[in-house]
Amino acid sequence: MSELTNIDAITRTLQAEMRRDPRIFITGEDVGKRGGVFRVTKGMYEEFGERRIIDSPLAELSIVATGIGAALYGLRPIVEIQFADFIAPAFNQLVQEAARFRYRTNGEWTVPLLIRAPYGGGIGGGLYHSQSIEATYAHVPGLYVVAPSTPYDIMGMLRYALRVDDPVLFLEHKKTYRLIKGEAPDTDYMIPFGKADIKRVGSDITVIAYGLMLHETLQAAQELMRQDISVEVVDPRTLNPLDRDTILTSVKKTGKALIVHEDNLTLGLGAEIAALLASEAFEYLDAPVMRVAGPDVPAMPYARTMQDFFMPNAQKIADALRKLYAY
Amino acid sequence: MSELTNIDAITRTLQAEMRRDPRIFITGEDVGKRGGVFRVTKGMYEEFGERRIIDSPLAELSIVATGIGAALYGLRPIVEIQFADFIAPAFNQLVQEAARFRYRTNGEWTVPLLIRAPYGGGIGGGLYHSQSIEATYAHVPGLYVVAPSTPYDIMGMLRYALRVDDPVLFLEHKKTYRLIKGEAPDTDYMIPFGKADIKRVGSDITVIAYGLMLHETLQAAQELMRQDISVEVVDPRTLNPLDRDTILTSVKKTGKALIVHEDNLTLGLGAEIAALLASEAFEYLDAPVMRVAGPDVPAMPYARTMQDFFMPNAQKIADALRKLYAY
Amino acid sequence: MTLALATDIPTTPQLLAPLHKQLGLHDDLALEMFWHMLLARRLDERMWILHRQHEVAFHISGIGHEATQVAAAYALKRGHDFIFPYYRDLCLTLALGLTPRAMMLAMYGKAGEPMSGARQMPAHYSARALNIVSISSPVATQIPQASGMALAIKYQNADQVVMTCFGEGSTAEGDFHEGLNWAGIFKLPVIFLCQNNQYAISSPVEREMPVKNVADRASAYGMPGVIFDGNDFLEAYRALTQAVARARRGEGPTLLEAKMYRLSPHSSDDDDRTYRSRQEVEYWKQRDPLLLARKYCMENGLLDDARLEEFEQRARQIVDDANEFARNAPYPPPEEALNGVWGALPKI
Amino acid sequence: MTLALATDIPTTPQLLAPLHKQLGLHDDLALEMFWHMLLARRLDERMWILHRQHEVAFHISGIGHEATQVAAAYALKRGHDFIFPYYRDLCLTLALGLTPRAMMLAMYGKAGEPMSGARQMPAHYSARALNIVSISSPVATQIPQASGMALAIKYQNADQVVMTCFGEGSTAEGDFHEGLNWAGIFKLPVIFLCQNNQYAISSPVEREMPVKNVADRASAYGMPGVIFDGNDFLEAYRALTQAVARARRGEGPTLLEAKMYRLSPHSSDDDDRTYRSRQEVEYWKQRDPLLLARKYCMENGLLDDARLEEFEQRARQIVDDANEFARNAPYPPPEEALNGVWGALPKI
Ligand SMILES: Cc1ncc(C[n+]2csc(CCOP(=O)(O)OP(=O)(O)O)c2C)c(N)n1
Ligand SMILES: Cc1ncc(C[n+]2csc(CCOP(=O)(O)OP(=O)(O)O)c2C)c(N)n1
Ligand SMILES: [Mg+2]
Ligand SMILES: [Mg+2]
Repeated sequence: MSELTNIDAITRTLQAEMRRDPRIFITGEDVGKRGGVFRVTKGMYEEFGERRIIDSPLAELSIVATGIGAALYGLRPIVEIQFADFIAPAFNQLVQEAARFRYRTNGEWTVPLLIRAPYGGGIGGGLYHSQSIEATYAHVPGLYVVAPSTPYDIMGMLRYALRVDDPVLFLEHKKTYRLIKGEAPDTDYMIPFGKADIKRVGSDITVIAYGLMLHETLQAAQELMRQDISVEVVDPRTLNPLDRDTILTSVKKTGKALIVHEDNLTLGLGAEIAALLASEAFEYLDAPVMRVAGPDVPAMPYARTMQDFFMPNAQKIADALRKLYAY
Repeated sequence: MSELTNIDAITRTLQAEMRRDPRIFITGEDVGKRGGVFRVTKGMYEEFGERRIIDSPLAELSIVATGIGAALYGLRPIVEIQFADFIAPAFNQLVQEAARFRYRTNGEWTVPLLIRAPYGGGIGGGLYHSQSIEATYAHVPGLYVVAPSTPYDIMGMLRYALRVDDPVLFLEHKKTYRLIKGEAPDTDYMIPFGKADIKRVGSDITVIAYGLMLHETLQAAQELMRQDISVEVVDPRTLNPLDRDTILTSVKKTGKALIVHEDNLTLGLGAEIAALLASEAFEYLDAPVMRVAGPDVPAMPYARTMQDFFMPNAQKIADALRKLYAY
Repeated sequence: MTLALATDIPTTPQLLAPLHKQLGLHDDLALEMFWHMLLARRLDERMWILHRQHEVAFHISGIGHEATQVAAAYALKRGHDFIFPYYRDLCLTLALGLTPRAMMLAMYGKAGEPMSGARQMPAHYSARALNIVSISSPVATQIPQASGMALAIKYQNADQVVMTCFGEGSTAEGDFHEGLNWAGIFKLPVIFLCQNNQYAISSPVEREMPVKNVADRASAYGMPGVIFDGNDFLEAYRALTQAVARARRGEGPTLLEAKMYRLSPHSSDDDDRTYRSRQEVEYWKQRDPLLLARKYCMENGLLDDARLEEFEQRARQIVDDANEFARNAPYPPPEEALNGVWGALPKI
Repeated sequence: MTLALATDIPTTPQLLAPLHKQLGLHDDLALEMFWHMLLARRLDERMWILHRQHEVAFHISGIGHEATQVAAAYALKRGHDFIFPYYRDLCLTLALGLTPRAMMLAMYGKAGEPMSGARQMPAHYSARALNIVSISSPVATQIPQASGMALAIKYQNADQVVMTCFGEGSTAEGDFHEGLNWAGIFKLPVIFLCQNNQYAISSPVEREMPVKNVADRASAYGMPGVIFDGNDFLEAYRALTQAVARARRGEGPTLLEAKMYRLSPHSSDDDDRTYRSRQEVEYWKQRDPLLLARKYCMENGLLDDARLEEFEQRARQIVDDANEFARNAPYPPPEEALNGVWGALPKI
């Protein structure tokens, strides 16, 4: 067992996996000598050399596209998008190409491409360094979207991602990089995709949350315990495809559900989860399905006050839970 | 009053608006002599000349981006994306640029850009000429997404779109171009954004549908009338922002809701509508909220049999309605 | 064929030998090239007829592109090198080994279509066993993907090369720029083959780009840009073998531009009379690559009338067979639409 | 200033006159240019200090870019022509009229920040009244937008020109290619000003592109590519006025490449010691554009020590004032985050 931060969990797993599998290489902007702008690949250029740690030109479309080409050849490229916000120029390559090769060739050509992207807000990044992009991509069949949020989950899912034969969008909440610490065994355990995790067992209300919001939710749940409100926290971990069963089982038990995310409300991931509940847990619901999410504005402002207003947090989550409990 | 098809409704309105407002020009691939691949701009090159009907290079990113630049200058560009599927290369320009100028400049710079895109399936277009792209863009605050589906609505909303000072994604279901006919007054009436329309009044179940699916739904509703099931059909028309009130009022009345779209189920527009109902109409719902949608596969296959399997239609909608009625 | 592949083409022209020999192609190979052009043409023509007969819903044609395409197929090491084709590459992919039956199954969207399981529209060529990579419909996306595969080849120190094809109109997309930029920076073993047929649907070259030649853009990517007569199968072969050899030697990418003409409308949905004159089309019909190749083969004793008739008959049989086969094939089961979205997950 | 704008620069050098006069700049204007460079530098330096003092969270610097930027500002017709700047354009936008207070409000993210209402990070310049168009953070997006605005100008037959700035690394994005392609095809009145500071964060030019100069790419778009010494404010002015004049005459776009060096780290989040040597940085400090301009002004009698000290003092006052003003300004009301998403809908 080691205690480590989210960012260390990523770095160490990348290193170990590259030692294991010579087909893995990393490309992206500034991933080489600079070690990436968040230092995720720090020291890896020194260890693996410029053959395997490749500074790319500043061009996301082709970062993803060359990753696709290399994956088609049989390698296991990992591409880093410097900020999740900057994946937008690669939308066509990611959605219409990477996610469709298997389907459009009846399984002949596959794209085992791992795309890492730091996402999320609360770090003073303003409109273009704070976005949560998961809902846009969770709408895309054929593309795994995962967002593990603890060192344990990150290590297990990153290992798994490097064995999956389909493209994976691996989202890392940048504010949790150094904020969140946790334990992880020193073994090569794996966590499969499509399996949610109950991060806290409770009986009154179910909250579904991931990323930074998972941690804010856990804090809110802790606080509510003092008022004898028992909150169950489900971390979907894989956002596409969702583990519908675990979510349904929990909500059927508690009868009340809250979904939390930073992404704006309309058509955020919460929409799909709420729709699922409205369809499959209808008879079990004791209260309206609630969502706490970023407001429907184009993105998160820079000014502290406005950023704080935008971001959901433990306080806002606790307020919503109290309201839901009282329903 | 004239009877005309959906495509004529577009062409005639474009012509009239260009005569009215000299700031309007049209660009896109093959819009000139060729009159567009669907012939929407047929005859317009002859009338307005190459100054105002501009064949663009084959490059969607810059079709949208140049539209943005011209709109910032104060013109009213209309850009045609040949098939909605091909807007993907312009995702960054549309979502991160067009939709954010107003917000990011506190209202100083605005982008009155109209983007027309033929979307939807059932025409043997396979994976890349059949897509419904609305949900991806309805998730974007600051970007109007509209999908009027009758000649009357098309004319009224197209006129309105050319007076709105924000970017508008104007979706035209290509299968309805020549299939759907209807009446429209010969006046310059307008239909505002954000207003749904009750296309059929009923009392037992509410269906929310747009595009080709609106017409399939109306057919299903007609059929169900014979079994004394009374279906109310709400056409949201504007997909972002949604007319939540009209939808809620209808569902509160009927107590049962079905949402229909061609886009794949997960995080399709139905997700948001179902989530809205699960939150705001909870106490009025007599049955689970149902969705009839394309399956979660990367896109619509070419082979007839598979395409038909993918597409929702009157039959499938009627089946779902019977189930919902019986609940 | 291996001859031309393994070594470079002789640089001192042997003036007395016919061109194909100068290029290291023996008679049989040159004739085989002609045969593939002929077969592709007859197949393509039948597809047009089937469309007119309402037997099939859509056709996008490669008529006029055969010389360049057959040259590309013969310049590559089949099953070893990789190809990212585009939708006009009927002749190319046929010469590489895709069967007429496969092509016809795609036309009808029938079960057993091996490229996409009848999911894609016709002309979306793919065959893993032949190293033909699947294309999509959005143009130019394959260009940076080809660079990525070439990066992988270099990474593995393999001696393969990658070729990708596209139209001149598609060079306006950002994908073109980014793909060539990578190839130039990393000196990748990739050949960018632009089939310049002078139109992007209705847009003439002047509306697609501000330079006369696509090849003029090569210098922006630190690579040679080579223009050749795309209607001449041997000139095409010369240019292609040189580019392939350069890539295989590790000297980096080449941007090739084949000048030709789209003899057909853009697709069965197009009516090209709205944007180009019949005189122009007639002019280019005189430069029809199939006519030119036939003339060459006749004049150089590779072909006579009898042999040609035999070829025509064989082509007709093959096309008939492919059509019959596909017409009689069943449609895919509807629920097939649900399969193939995700691969099997790894066991843990 | 209007002098240099309205007419072309004299082509026969008046050998006895100092360079600024040869370029049609009278003494006051040349000195004003120096003043803007100085003020931008002092403001920029203060921003670094504020960051080190944890007063502000982020700074991205234009140090080393001042000569080219001030030249750009003076080559354009202020409030008439349009500018799509990029994040290093502190000196450019200052010289065009954005106030130091506005810049400082942005640093602190305070209420009243006029560019974005404190929504954007610092250095996202915008001012409708000054025809400075708002930029986003994703690089290169402004390039095709600038072409679009130039298209609109041509559509309206107006005599404005558009200029857009970007780094050399950003030319790898598809947006660059597509923007220049439009400008070339339609011969648009737009100037593409690449500020080549030799790095894209840590990536040196060789990793960004396979050609030596960004200007080498101009020929791919049928436009002139002009390289100049971006550290020399008068050489920059010469190149810029020529490009502006060409655009205004309706002769089309120009790709300009200013060679310079990023004297600071990429941003306050960067540590440039991981990827470049101190010797290299020191070498370029000798070519600091502010030093060179000061020297020029001194040597040509535009400036003396007393005047310089006066400038320095004035700059200090302005920077102090701006900082005080912004530090004391309130934060925006939190709910302001909800405003400004949609415009008022038209009445019907
Ligand atoms: C991204 C994208 N935009 C538009 C289209 C529609 N389209 C199909 S082919 C074509 C013209 C292509 O021209 P060119 O690249 O010259 O190839 P050619 O068809 O002439 O061989 C267009 C506009 C498309 N397939 N993909
Ligand atoms: C699309 C996009 N990708 C990545 C980034 C992160 N980023 C910001 S600046 C920069 C380097 C830009 O280099 P260059 O264009 O040379 O401009 P310079 O900063 O050197 O002036 C990068 C990679 C970004 N802002 N946008
Ligand atoms: Mg073409
Ligand atoms: Mg730079």
